[in-house]
Amino acid sequence: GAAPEDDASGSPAADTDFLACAVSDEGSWNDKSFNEAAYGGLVKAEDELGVEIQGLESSSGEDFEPNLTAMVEAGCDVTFAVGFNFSINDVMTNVANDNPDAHFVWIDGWNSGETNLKPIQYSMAESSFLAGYLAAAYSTTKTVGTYGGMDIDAVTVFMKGFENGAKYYEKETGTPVTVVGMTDFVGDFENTGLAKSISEGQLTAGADVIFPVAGGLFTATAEAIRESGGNAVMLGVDKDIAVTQPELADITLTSVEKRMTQAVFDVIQALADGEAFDIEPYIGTLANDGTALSSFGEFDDKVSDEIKTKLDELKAGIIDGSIDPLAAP
Amino acid sequence: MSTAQAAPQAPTPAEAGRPRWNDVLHDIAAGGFVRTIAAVILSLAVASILIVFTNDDVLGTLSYFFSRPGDFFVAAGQAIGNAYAALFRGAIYNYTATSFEAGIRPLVESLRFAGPLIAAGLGVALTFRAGLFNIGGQGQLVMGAIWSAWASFQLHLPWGLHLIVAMIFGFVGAGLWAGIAGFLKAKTGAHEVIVTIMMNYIAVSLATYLMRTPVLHDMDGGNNPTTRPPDETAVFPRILGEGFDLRVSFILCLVAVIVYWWLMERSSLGFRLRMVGLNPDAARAAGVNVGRMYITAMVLSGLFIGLAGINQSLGRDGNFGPGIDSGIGFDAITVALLGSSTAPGVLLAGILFGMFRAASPTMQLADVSPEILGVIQGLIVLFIAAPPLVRAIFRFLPKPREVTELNTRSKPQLEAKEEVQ
Amino acid sequence: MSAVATHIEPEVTQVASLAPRKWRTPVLLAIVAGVALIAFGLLGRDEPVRFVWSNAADSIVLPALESTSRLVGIVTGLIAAIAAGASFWYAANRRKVPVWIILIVGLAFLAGLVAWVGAGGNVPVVFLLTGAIALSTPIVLGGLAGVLGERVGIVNIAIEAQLLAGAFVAAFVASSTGSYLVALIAAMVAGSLVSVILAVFSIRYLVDQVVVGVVLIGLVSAITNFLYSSVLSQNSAALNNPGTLPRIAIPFLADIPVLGPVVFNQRITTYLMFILVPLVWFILFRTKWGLRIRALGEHPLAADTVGINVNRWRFWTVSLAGLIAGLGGAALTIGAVGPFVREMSAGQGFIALAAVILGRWNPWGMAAAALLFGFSSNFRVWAGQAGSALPPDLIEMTPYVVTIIAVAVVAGRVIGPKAAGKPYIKE
Amino acid sequence: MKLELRGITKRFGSLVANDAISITVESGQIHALLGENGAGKSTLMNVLFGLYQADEGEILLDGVPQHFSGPGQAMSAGIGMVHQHFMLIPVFTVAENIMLGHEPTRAGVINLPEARRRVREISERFGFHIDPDALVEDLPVGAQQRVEIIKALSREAKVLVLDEPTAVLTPQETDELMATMRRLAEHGTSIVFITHKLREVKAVADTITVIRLGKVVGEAPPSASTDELAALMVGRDVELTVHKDAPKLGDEVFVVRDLTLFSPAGVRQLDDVSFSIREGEVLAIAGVQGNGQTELTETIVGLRDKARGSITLHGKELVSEDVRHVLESGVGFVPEDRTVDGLVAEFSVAENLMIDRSFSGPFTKGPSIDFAHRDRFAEQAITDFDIRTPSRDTLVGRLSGGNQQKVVLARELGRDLKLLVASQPTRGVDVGSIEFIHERIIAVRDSGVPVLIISTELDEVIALADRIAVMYRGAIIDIVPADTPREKLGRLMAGVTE
Ligand SMILES: Nc1ncnc2c1ncn2[C@@H]1O[C@H](COP(=O)(O)OP(=O)(O)OP(=O)(O)O)[C@@H](O)[C@H]1O
Ligand SMILES: Nc1ncnc2c1ncn2[C@@H]1O[C@H](COP(=O)(O)OP(=O)(O)OP(=O)(O)O)[C@@H](O)[C@H]1O
Ligand SMILES: [Mg+2]
Ligand SMILES: [Mg+2]
Repeated sequence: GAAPEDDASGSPAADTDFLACAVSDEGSWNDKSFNEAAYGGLVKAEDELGVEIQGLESSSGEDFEPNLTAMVEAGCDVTFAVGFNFSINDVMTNVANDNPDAHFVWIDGWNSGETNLKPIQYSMAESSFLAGYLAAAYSTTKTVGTYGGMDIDAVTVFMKGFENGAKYYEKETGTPVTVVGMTDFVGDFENTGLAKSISEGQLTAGADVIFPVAGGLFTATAEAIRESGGNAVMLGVDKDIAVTQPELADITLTSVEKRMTQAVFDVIQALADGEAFDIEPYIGTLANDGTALSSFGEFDDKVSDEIKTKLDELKAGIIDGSIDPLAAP
Repeated sequence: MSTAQAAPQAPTPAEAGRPRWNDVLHDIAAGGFVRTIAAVILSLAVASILIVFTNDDVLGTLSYFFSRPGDFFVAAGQAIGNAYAALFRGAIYNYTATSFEAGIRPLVESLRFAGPLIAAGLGVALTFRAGLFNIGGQGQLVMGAIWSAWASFQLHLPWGLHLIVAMIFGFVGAGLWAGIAGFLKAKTGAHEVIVTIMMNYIAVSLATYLMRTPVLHDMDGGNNPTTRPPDETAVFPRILGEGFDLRVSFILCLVAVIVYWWLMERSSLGFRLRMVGLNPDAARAAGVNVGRMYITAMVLSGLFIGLAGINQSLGRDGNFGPGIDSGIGFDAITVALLGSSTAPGVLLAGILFGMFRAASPTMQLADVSPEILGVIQGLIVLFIAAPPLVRAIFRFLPKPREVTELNTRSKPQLEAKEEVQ
Repeated sequence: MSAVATHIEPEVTQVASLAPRKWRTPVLLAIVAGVALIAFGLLGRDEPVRFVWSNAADSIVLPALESTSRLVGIVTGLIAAIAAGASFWYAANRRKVPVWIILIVGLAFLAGLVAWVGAGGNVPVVFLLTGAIALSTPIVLGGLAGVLGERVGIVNIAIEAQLLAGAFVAAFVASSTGSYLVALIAAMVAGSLVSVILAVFSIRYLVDQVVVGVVLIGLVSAITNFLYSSVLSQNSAALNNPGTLPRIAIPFLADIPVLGPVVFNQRITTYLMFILVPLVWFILFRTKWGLRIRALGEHPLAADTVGINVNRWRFWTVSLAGLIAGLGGAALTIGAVGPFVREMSAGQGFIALAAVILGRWNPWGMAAAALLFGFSSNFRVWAGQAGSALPPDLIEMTPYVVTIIAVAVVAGRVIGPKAAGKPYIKE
Repeated sequence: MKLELRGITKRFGSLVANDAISITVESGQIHALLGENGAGKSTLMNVLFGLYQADEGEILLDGVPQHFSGPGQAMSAGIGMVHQHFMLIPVFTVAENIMLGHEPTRAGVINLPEARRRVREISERFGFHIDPDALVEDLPVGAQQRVEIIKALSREAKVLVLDEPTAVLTPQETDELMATMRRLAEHGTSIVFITHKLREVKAVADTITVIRLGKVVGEAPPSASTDELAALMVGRDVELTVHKDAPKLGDEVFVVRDLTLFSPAGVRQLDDVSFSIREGEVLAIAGVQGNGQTELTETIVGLRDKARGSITLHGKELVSEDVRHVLESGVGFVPEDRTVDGLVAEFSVAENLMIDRSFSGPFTKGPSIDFAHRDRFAEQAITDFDIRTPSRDTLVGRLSGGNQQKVVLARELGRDLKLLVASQPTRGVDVGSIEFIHERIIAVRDSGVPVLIISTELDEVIALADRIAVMYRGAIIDIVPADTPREKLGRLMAGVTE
């Protein structure tokens, strides 16, 4: 079977062990991005803590509720729901209220009064802001590009932070920076051809740093960059692409990490250790390292110390609130 | 006297009226029922192989197969047993549940999923009968859903009336959307396959756009494209109480089956639709306006699919997003084909597909990945649709009493092709 | 008497002076020209626009054409209007409006539109055209399989499945063997395998061709998803990292401005497309195999009565056509972006199906339809980037709306191979 | 080449189409096969040609047993066949149709000039005039039939099967074809000739075999009288001439004035056609196929909607009406090709008997169909018109051609008529049924209905008509009395007006 069902030996009756479960967004655990990052936390917990894990993939929004209910019936000690989409039709709220004894963690979600629902949220604009600044600083053409898979908050928050970061650079240095692609969306997370065309369009428009916020479609951008033959680079999202896709390390400047793997793992570890379930929202920020820029990898020596220092300053500014990554500078 | 019955043993007209029992039995055995069962058995057999060889436990035993082959067979048996037990538990009756109510929930869930599949399947089936191929289920469903949704929260009407008005909106939206393809076909000859494919994409984009604007969206509720939740007065009530999510819309889907049956088998309009589907030239010569029938067929198809969309939008208390179709529009094609475009066939095929959808979580928990489930579904359809193959494997099944015609149509098309550049 | 009578030839082609004139095409052209002249020209924005023909790195750099969008709109609008006027002359004389006139109006309209959208910025001509070809390559290759299939009487709904299978296999084989040649062959075999299933079930087991097609789409997408999850993504660096086929620049030709980068600096998949479209056309319409294939799609019984083995021919034609569709799949991965992504065919098989019909089951027509689709997809990308006022959700519709307009206005009533979709059963 | 069929049996399900049929055709002989519709003639020939596999029996050529698993093998053994239903591909040119299966090629590329040359050569040799580059679908049916014949001849068959080749030919064409057959026979070709026209059989055949109910019921020399042959075929005595009384003419109720029609391609198909028919009168239109008859009938019923001129029935203008309203105003229409325009093959007999009355009237009950009425009507029609069908629920596509034709007639005559338009009413129908159909048409006339008959069959025209109009190139060039000599009619059909 696929990795998700690794230890699903079909008898979820084992109450003695801790059972951690997750239900995917409309997508698979191997989306190279969002779902994969979350599921990674379960796998890590299985490897390191020896807990049992169980995953259910949803093929459409209609599957959310049955999948969550199935997890409750399977006796999961905690169930992760991955993605804001669980808000549609109030699925998360209803399932949580209907099963007061079960424990749920909702990634990118929120708590509207449920007693058994812990939200995990991320301030992705913070790290994207840094990425935007870095991109603008790194760019020789002073044109940077970004595009999204779909025009949804979970995507546009990255793009917005990125744009603001780049504009911050412009304001600070007085060098005009062009951000292209704020309205570029593929329309799905599958059409590699279109994603490549969008990337090529941005390269043609002079962009030499591209920030694709489109799940697995970054491979299309990578190819567009390679084909252009220039020195353009891209930025990853969710996971550190330079690590997960080592073959792309040479064009990946850095990645805007959404460290769900760790957050998920931490929740499981706490519960498995016998701590009580709490509904305190976990908010991943630059401050708590829930989100961050990856290391620069192969680009470490191409990013000047000056910029690195500047990024640290900005980070501090964001943490202390003096810079609002969501406000245009 | 002259006679056309070349065979002396052919029945005279008088005795032909009465069915003969051996023929009836023969037809049952050769036709639908036994063969369908055989096809399901066959596909489950093939599926078992897939389940065994994608199961991690089983694969684990393969590494030492030659030292302890027994393990393999035990594990394989377990994998298959678990998978089908899960199928049964997930789609029909959960025997591990503590109460009957919980036990029967899977069956209710199957029916809940089946409802829109049946309605949309009928819509696609109708176009097949009229000689058209409506691939546009997705777009029509989305239109039915957003039009009814609009009425469900933008209009504020008393209980009962509101639901009916919202439904009418849904029917109008889906019917009009489908009608465009019929209209273009009738007036310009545009091939409905192209138009409906394109209209799917357009419908989703349009719906997404509207789900960002105040038309459908609650502008205080974030920027993700969603509708607003319907007013309570416009939501289908539950049939079996709060414990089950089966709603009155399911009954409407069953009513749709009867309506479809009446329309296609009994009504004169259905007679004309079928006539156009089988021989448009003869239909035209018999006074039927073929173009008008194409429009009618598409609009009617849109109404059935619209019911599926209404079921999706008003069969819930909350909002929805552009993914509301969730594959129903496409599965409807398979349902229609599997049900050979007849009312009872579509009903059964819809329920079968509903069961697969309902069983997906339990099957996944039993280590059958959703992809394998998809493969099993495909195999069942293929085997049911391939009587000669099933007969070749189960040799005891009799051949149907089919005769085939060597009929050719040599006359050029009645309507001279318009040359267009 | 009989001497007289046997020489009667019922005359069907007498041209009468009273035959009605047909104004449909000229009127349509006039409308198009009018829109171009008024919307892009007279009412257009008067902002500078630069048509950029070359990259700075090209060996021959053409200077960019600088003008204002309104001027371009007026000039192209006038050109279109003159051509449309000429079409009225043809109609008035009861002659068919020649294709080149339609082409002129279409291209003039396009140029005006592009200048209108690009007002205030650059029009990257090479990007627009290269992207169009790149986006249409898988569609054209899939469409060729569709054309061949329907011509021989087998409706192939499963182009989507063939593209997906080819894409998967090409990425996987190229990554694991390191050989693009092997990968291309494997992708073609994969596409053909899908065809073989289609052929066997529809010919041998008489399953409705559309049913098999629909089922195959489901099956192949399930199988590739499964293998992607359980195999490729476990070790993507080794198993899903094929890179892309090298670009082959044809000496000298590749240096021609605009045409060079668009046509003569492509990958083998694209060159194969350039070769296969005319080749398939030639086979269909100039060789005996083509004659037989077309006969089978129109009237298989008639073909049978002259000794053509209907089902054998159908089987082989469809199976070989599958090779081309598999190549189309390879064009998605190693011919474009490299790695495989779940369901990356993203409906392009259906677009190919539409192109087959829009192109009237003719390889050239199909390729033109696919190119139109590719161009409008790419156009919407550029229009979005050039700062169109429309919201992205609506811009996304462009290629689909264009296709509907094309089929409704231009293509009109099309009648495909009559026997397509029907199994051949003798007894 | 000598052909022997020994004990051929062919079953379709429980139906025995050929029951141990044995026939011998000597080298150079023209052997006629007679038999009513559905007797099994075409089936037998399809077995010979390898399209069907016999359940029992064997085929011998010059004494050597043959096994044909497909037409390809039959053809290479020297058998050629002109099929009852055209085996032509409408969208192909004449040359393409003729060369299909044995294309002249260079490295697989078709040698078109060579193919054209072959077509011209054969058509000249046999006195046909066919443009090799014409599209078959643009050709009139008669010309298509000639293409079929050229196709068979081009393979230089030693045994030639002609299954009702004369059904759509003019008398002159038929004469020409029979001369061709004789010429071929003289060169040693054995010919099996199937027709329903006894006159032709007597004119050309060397021997005659009669088949009934799938069995050989007798052989006869060509000298046998037509009455004898008819009786042998049908199993009873048949009346071969139509008895009709002098017409009781009423008012001129059906009037066509200055009717002109252009095809979408701008070709003039009807040229100022004017005529009128009185109550109780049969006007028959004679003419070579393709001279506008099809267009005329289709314009009358509203299938062609861009005609200029006027058509009135009892004073009501029909030109701008759609088909439905034309039919509802009492026009009965028998289309020339029943399989295309007259019947829905996959509908049952009962359903086909109501296809043009589904909007309102006795077959409907509100929005629903009145099934009781439909079935009653069907039973009545089956009895009245002697439709040979296992049941009213049998699919029409499974009936023999003659019985299919009876279904169309039963439908069109089975209601109150104000005008009957019948095109080729007896095409492909056996003598017994022709007699019956003609009687029915005359009965309609005698009930005071104007009748318009279009037929390429001069016998039929002469038998039914009270007046004869001759069409040539879309125009009516003359309207003559019914007793006009055949020769004069033949000249008129060729466009010769004195
Ligand atoms: N020739 C035709 N072919 C197909 N449908 C038709 C035709 N004529 C009418 N209909 C449709 O059948 C339905 C019922 O028709 P009804 O008998 O009420 O028409 P009607 O009022 O007689 O029509 P009209 O006004 O065109 O004469 C209507 O939906 C109408 O559109
Ligand atoms: N493919 C078939 N399947 C089933 N029954 C068939 C098939 N072909 C012919 N028959 C039946 O076999 C019988 C003989 O048909 P056949 O076509 O040989 O008649 P025929 O003598 O040629 O008649 P006609 O003069 O009308 O052409 C008929 O009852 C016909 O319905
Ligand atoms: Mg016959
Ligand atoms: Mg009326």
